[in-house]
Amino acid sequence: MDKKPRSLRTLIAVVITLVTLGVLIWGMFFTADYLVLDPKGPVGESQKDLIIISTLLCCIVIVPVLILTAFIVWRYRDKPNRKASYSPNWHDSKVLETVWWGVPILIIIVLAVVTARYTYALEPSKPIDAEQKPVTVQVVSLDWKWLFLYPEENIASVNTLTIPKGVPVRFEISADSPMNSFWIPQLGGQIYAMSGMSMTLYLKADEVGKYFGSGANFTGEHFAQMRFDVNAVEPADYQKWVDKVKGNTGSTLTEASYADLAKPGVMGQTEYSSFPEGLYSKIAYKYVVDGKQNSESSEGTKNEGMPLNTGFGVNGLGEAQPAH
Amino acid sequence: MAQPNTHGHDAHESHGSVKSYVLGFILSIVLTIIPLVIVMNDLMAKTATFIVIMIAAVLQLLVQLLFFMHLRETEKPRWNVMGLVLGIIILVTVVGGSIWIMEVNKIGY
Amino acid sequence: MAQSVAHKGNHSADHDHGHHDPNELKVLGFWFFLISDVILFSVLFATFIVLRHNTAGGPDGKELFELPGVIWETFILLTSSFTSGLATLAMNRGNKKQLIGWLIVTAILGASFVGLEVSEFVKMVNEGAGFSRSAFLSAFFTLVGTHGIHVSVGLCWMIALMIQLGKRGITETTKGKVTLISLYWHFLDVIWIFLLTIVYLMGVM
Amino acid sequence: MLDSIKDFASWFFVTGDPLIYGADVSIVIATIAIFWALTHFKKWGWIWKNWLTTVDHKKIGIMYILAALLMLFRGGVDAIMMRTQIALPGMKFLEPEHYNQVFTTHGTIMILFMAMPLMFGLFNIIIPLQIGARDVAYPFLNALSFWLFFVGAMLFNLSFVIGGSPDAGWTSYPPLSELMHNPGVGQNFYIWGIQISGIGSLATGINFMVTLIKMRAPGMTLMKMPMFSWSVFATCIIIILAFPILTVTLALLFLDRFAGGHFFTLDLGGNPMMYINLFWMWGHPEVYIVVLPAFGIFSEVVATFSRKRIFGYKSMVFALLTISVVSFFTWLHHFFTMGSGADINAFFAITTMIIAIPTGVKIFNWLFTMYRGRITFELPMMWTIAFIPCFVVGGMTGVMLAVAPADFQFHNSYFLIAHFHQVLIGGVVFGYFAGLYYWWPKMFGFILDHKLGVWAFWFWNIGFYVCFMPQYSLGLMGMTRRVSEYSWDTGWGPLNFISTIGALLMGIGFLFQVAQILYSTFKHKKVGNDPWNARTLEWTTASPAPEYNFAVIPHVHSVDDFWEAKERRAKGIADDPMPPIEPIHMPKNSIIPPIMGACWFVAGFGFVFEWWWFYIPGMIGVAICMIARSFSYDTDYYIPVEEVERTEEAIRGSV
Ligand code: HEA
Ligand code: HEA
Ligand SMILES: [Cu+2]
Repeated sequence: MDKKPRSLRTLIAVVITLVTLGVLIWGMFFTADYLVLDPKGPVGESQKDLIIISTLLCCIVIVPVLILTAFIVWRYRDKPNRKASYSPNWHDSKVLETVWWGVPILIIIVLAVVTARYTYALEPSKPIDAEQKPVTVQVVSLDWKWLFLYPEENIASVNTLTIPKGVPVRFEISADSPMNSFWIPQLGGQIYAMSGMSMTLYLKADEVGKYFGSGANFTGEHFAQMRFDVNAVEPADYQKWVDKVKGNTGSTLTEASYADLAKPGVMGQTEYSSFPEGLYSKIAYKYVVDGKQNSESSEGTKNEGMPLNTGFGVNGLGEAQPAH
Repeated sequence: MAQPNTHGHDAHESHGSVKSYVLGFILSIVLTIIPLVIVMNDLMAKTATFIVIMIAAVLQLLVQLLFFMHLRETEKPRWNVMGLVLGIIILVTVVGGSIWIMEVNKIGY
Repeated sequence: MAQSVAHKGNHSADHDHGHHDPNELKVLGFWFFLISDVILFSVLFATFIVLRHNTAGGPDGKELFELPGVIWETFILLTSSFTSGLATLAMNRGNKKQLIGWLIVTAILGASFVGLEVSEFVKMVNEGAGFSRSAFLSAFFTLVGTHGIHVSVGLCWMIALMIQLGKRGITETTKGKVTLISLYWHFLDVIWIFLLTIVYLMGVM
Repeated sequence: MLDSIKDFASWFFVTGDPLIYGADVSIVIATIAIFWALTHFKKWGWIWKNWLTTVDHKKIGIMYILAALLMLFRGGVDAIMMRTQIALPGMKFLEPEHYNQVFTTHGTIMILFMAMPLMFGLFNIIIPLQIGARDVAYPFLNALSFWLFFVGAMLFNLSFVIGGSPDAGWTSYPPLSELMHNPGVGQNFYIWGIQISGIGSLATGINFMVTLIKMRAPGMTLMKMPMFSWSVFATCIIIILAFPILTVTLALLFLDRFAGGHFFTLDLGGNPMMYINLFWMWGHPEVYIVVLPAFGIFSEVVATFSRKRIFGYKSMVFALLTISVVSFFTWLHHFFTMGSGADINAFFAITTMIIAIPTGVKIFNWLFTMYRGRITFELPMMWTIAFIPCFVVGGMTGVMLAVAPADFQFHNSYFLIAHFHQVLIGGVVFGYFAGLYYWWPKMFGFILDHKLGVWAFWFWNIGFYVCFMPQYSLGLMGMTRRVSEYSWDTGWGPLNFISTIGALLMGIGFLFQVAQILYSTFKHKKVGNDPWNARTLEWTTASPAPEYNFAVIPHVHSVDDFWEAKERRAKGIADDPMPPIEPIHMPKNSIIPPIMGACWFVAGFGFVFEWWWFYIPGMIGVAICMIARSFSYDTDYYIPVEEVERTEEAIRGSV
């Protein structure tokens, strides 16, 4: 670009502006709350490690490429009497070609191995090692709210999820609305919530706290309202909370009030002291007409005899949970 | 590439003879009857039947390609053959991949 | 200014810089089209295979398919593939009458294939096994129906071609067109074989 | 009666939003203005003869590019509307419903109606010239493809003012896109807009494939084909094999909505996952469809402006072909979180990463083309240089997404949004800009103003990083895509605000480009055949090229044939004597493509509203056009030698 001499004053002005802007932007970037990089549970922890490992591995080539780009563009720019050499017909080098086929291949091999390992280790349906028996929470994505059912306690809540700290939680996830994705960044990665099937996701919170949770897959008009709070509390407090919700017998979730709840609309947080037996599987398998067509696919699978019209068998319904 | 414009393009058009067509026809009839007989009379176990009828279908494909569609007789770089091979690879990917992904999902969690 | 050449094929001293002969060009393009059609059918097959057990309490293939009709359709189509081959042979010999004759035979066979298929569809629908009954049936009708539509389009094309052959005789241009349609016809035959195998035979297995 | 008309009108026309009334009014005014201008200046005959019915690849290319730039504007306005809405927490600029429509149309338009036609425009203008051909293999089909694209795009855009826009995202996943959750016509507009133009894209793919295989100038063996041609070759492979997948997927979705099918419904056995599976079988190859030609452009530009042969030609070709094939084996990376199990996730994670290898090879080859070169910073080269860091970083975040368990944390977050804008803008948009600047003189005979171009360049580039870098952070902060609002306590406000500023900067960059085009059009400096001192055949003919491209078909001896001819000339070696000019065989204009396009439009419109009295006549019209074409034998003509000589004379005289 043009190289007109600038007066000192403009220069100073520019520098000051840049510095201010830089500080401002720095402030914005570095004071931000990077939930994904601040995990509070083993799953999120491993995923964060993996993110860091993969970033570093990629950087092994990416950073040199960036530097090389800057260097080459600078050095070989056309200018009168430059010193850099010019060889217009040099277009082939076995050594170089080998290097840049080889190095990325090596990195990708390493990355592939790491990825495969973690993929098996972090398989969402794999239980988390822990002394305690996991708590089960059934999650249903509704049109623009989240319903949480606690089958062991027979209580339920909307848009707020309470879990005991240090105890693995087994989420069973389904939907009575378009496909969503259930995501609590600080505890670990997401999984789709789909009508007609039930997904299993194990997470665990290692610290007491209030975490951000949200739907991650677009479900229509008020998708933006599909956020929920996750309260990880001491196990004793968890029990207290359960008793409190149970005690509040004024608010029960019935078939009728579920039907209302399932209607499209936005709402705040609520808790229910009880919910109808088998509600979750009724929701997850709402569209099943009969189980005939599944007879074939269930041979020898975990989902023995589980009728499901989509052909997607599922284990781990409240009622028929095979031992893990 | 640049071939002179001679008038007769016979070189690549008059392929096939009555004989080859009749042969192809007979082969294709036979290859159709075999699976029909096997399936209608329950001659084999399920997997075996599946394998045999798929093989018959693929052979039938080759018969049609070679005897009727004259796959071998086109001019030198056989673009259509290359395309077809690639197409079949993608076909297998589409069908196989869908089955793989959707079946495993079926087992689910 | 520019003079028009109506029949390129008849134009003996072809001034084109001719590293390509138009028919050869068309055949290659048509092959690529057929390859894309292979992919099109592969998606339909994949969908059918994935959804084939999802009968939602409705009838499945075992209950619905009646092989005799399908066998007839198969042999009719196989034969028509053969006769369309004979048509190209006649064309290469320059025998216009035979060419049109074999094309007519092919078209009649094709039409009876479509007729049989349609009557089968009608019967299924009357039995309450329509397109909207279940995912399996949606996939079935779409897969088989797409093939049927291909055959029907081929028929219209063939008729248009017979008219052109009648009017213009065997020229370079019409020759090219006959070559294409016979390729198309053999291709449909191949697709049908896989339909027979995967939809019907495996359906009744 | 009157009431029912009113009811109908308020359903048929989109109402209730000042933005839409504004659009309505401007569409009507623009249409009237165009008609008035054409009538006033007596240009109807001219536009009909020279543009609407043309089968000349160069003109078709220009029409593609015009339409694409228009769509870039439309998609860009959408982007700016979105960014305004989410600039701050609690903004009340767009209703959620409206926001959803805007990101859906933004994504769809940018990929299918901006990137694709811009790409086809460049194919059209350059490929025949670059391989020394008179036209594409099937000029008629080429015109038809254009019109199919055009009516598809128009149909899609019509949804803005009539009937309502689609709002299920550019991916349009069922069951959200099924009747059950989406009863309006918007989704039908999506299906038919894409479907019609998709058929055109498939035809273009076949057309250029055959063109490249069969129409190369004598002597140009495959391994002497310029890199851009190779990239188009690789792209066409993907188009031919991937577009039918889209066609079927959309057709099945439509059957669900229109005919009560149960492919992807929740009830009666449908399986929405199957749609997702099929969509990405096309969708993933699609992103490589749009980026490969950009790679081709970079190869041409880098060699030209480094004054140096392209480095590692063979491995460039090999990399292109590898990418095009491997791109078919990675689709599941878009739904790692669907729970397919560890085997499947691991498999697709690895196939996805493999693509990084050939892509990296291309990057290195470009770098080493510049190495020991003599780089001049003309506009095409500036965009190319800007592309490298941008794409490399975007590609790196792509590889990070490919790490399946990590993707559980990235999926559907702004991290993903940042990734794909970085490759789409850094790769595709920068690439096509480079191509436009590079070949603009070949299209119009003048160069675009440098100074304004530099301004545009810096606004775009700075704007880009300001806009999309914060989005990586936002993703890590838990912000998911497609949210129309958020509250203060999320802490996403400041970075979103910065991001919006970046979007506006890019908008200003775009305005500079508009200014640049207008300015250069009116103040143009005519240039000769070869303004950049370039290397390939398209630069041997006039700018703009005459309708027959080459008076005499060139003979090719090497990859950089023209460059070497120039070197020989510099050494004083005389060219081979020109063979005599012969009459040139050309295709005739045809009115069938635009008419058939119009019939498709009518049919598509009918299908959208499910009005049989619209779609049946429309489809009959399509059939009639096809028959008419089959029966027309008078489709070509010869340009006599004298006329060619006269034209050549005039060209020489004018330079
Ligand atoms: C032009 C478009 C384009 C391009 C080129 C790419 C390129 C790549 N993309 Fe991207 N992608 C999109 C467009 C594109 N993508 C879009 C639009 C979406 C989202 C759609 C939606 O959901 O709406 C998406 C989404 C997407 C996902 C899904 C994420 C999710 O939904 O959760 C993934 C996951 O694997 C992914 C990966 C990749 C990879 C690995 C590449 C690779 O090809 C990149 C390769 C390049 C490099 C790596 C840089 C150069 C290489 C080197 C210098 C060599 C050495 C490097 C290493 C060894 C690391 N992309
Ligand atoms: C080639 C493809 C392409 C291109 C070029 C762009 C360009 C841009 N995109 Fe987009 N984008 C997509 C493809 C693309 N995008 C896709 C596929 C999606 C996913 C959609 C989905 O989720 O379904 C998406 C989604 C998407 C989102 C996420 C929305 C969400 O999930 O909620 C955002 C948000 O910032 C965004 C921003 C931008 C911006 C700021 C630009 C800028 O580069 C635009 C630059 C601006 C201009 C060129 C405009 C010029 C106009 C003017 C100067 C006029 C000014 C007028 C007014 C102010 C009224 N895009
Ligand atoms: Cu992808």
